[in-house]
Amino acid sequence: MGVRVDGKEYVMPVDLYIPPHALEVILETTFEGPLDLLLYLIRRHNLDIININVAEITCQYISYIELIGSHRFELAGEYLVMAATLAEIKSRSLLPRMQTLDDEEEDPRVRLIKQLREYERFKNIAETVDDLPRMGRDVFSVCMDMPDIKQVRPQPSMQMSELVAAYGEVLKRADMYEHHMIASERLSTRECMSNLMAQLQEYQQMSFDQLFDLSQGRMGIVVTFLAMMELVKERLIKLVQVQEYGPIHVSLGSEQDSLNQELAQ
Amino acid sequence: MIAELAPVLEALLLAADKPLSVERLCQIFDEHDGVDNKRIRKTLRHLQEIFSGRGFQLVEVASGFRFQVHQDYAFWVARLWQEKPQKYSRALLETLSIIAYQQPITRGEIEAIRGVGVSSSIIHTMLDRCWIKGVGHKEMPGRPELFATTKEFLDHFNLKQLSDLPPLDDLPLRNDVAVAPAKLK
Amino acid sequence: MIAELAPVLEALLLAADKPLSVERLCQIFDEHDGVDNKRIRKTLRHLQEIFSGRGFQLVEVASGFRFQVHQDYAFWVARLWQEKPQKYSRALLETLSIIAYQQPITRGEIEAIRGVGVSSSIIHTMLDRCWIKGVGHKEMPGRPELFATTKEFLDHFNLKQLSDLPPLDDLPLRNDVAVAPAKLK
Repeated sequence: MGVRVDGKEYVMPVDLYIPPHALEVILETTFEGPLDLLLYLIRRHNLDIININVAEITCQYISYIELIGSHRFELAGEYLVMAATLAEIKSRSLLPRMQTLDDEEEDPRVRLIKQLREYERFKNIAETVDDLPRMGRDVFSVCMDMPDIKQVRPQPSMQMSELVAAYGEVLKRADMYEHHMIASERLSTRECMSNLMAQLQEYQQMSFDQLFDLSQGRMGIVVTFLAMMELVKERLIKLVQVQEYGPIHVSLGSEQDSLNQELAQ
Repeated sequence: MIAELAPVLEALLLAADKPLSVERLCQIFDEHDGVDNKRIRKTLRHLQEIFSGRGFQLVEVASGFRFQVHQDYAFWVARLWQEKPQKYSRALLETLSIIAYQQPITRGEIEAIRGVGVSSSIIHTMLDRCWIKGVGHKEMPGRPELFATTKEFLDHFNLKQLSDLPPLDDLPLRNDVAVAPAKLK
Repeated sequence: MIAELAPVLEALLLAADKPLSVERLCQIFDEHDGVDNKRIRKTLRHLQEIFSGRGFQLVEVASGFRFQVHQDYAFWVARLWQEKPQKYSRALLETLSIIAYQQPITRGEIEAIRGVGVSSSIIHTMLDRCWIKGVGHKEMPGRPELFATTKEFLDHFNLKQLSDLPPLDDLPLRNDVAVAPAKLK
């Protein structure tokens, strides 16, 4: 019976004594804390918690604690709690027991056994879990490569064809819209162009704003604007702005002037 | 309408780097492909039969289906790599087991069972691997975080659901006083 | 002596993250396994036949053999990583198309063409995605902002320049200045 540490066999004596030079390694690497150590001792030695030599074990636990205390304060604390619990159990066993109903609840021996039992269940199940087939050890996932030729990138969520189709729709609708406008409001770019020309011939020069008839609504304004642009493009009218952000004046363009001159001749 | 679903599902499952659920597989298809959950399930069962007895198999784990190398051949696969598969420390295995069987549970409760502190690095390792996650806080002083295991944990251990974990036995600790074992949910 | 080499090779090739050469495969085995290059080659050829016509195939590439998803099913696999195709509203598509073909253009002008208002959220969505940007102000009352498409917009559609936009020849164009597409540089 013993514990293997770094290839060396350490014997665990019945009296719980562990050679001090081995203790540090054993406590830190072999046992998962004081419960684990106690469980080990109970299993191996058929130890009875009641009959242990408390004075001796407490002395030993304290010397262990001194030894590990300098490195692992928390671990030392946990062993200290165990030593205290064991001492409490022993002291109780020496005193005559008071038989009361809630005695069992308070009994540190019952509590410790319960705790040991609970811990042992999980200590065992942890070993079982360790044996479960596990990814990377017993089970290997399969992940295949894609063929080199066709590294398909995630496609854009909008296709060019969609965009073109949308634009086609716009144009088609705009077409229908205009027919509709002609029917209902008698507005068309050409007609509007004529009206603008007529107004300018009468007044020679008008301000940009004056040429818009707000009562025609947004489409009417747009058509007026488009008509104006078309007239500018055809150099039938001129837009003049004297200063930045200043009023824009609209007058008949050079083409129209020469046309008029021709007519006059 | 897809006439042959099997090779499509094969391709999807083999290329994916994680298990795919039936629902996820179904999302791949458009309505007119004529693929529904039922047809996918049927085809997957068919695939499981086709590939049984080969070097790899189609298995169902918690988060879906995945192809994996058959355990019988893990011995050879392990030779492919120089490094030995990672061993988990007893502290990690115990902590993970306690969380798996007693979830949701706080760190303090784990420490009470183990009789020793649980190092932060162990908790972090398990969080990093997505084996556990915080699922809320216990209404008690300090509102400690409650931990539970994840689907990834089940996937990692080749399990479909928590109840597939080996049963937690009640081991008698010598002829001790009768103590009622803690109830497992 | 290994009686059945095929599943072992399958397992090895499937688990490996890179192609394995016949020599590399041979190294896995001990002498007494009775596996040599010749036997491996023969088994690999056998595997290639077995898996032909499936969703995956065993191919030989420069550095060895590997399993890969069959090209015919790459289309489906690509969908695995594809986000659920987002549907853009018709209003957004129309607005964006008008900006693309008629830029630079003001919001008012877009509204004039569409015959309905353009919601601010549409403009914001497109600005957020960096598909359009303000490029100046039109010198007219209110100095409205002029919008144009961006490089990101071109990238999104894999275009090099605006003139790569599909021509509108086959679209029902009115011979009206109002909607004639602006000349693109």
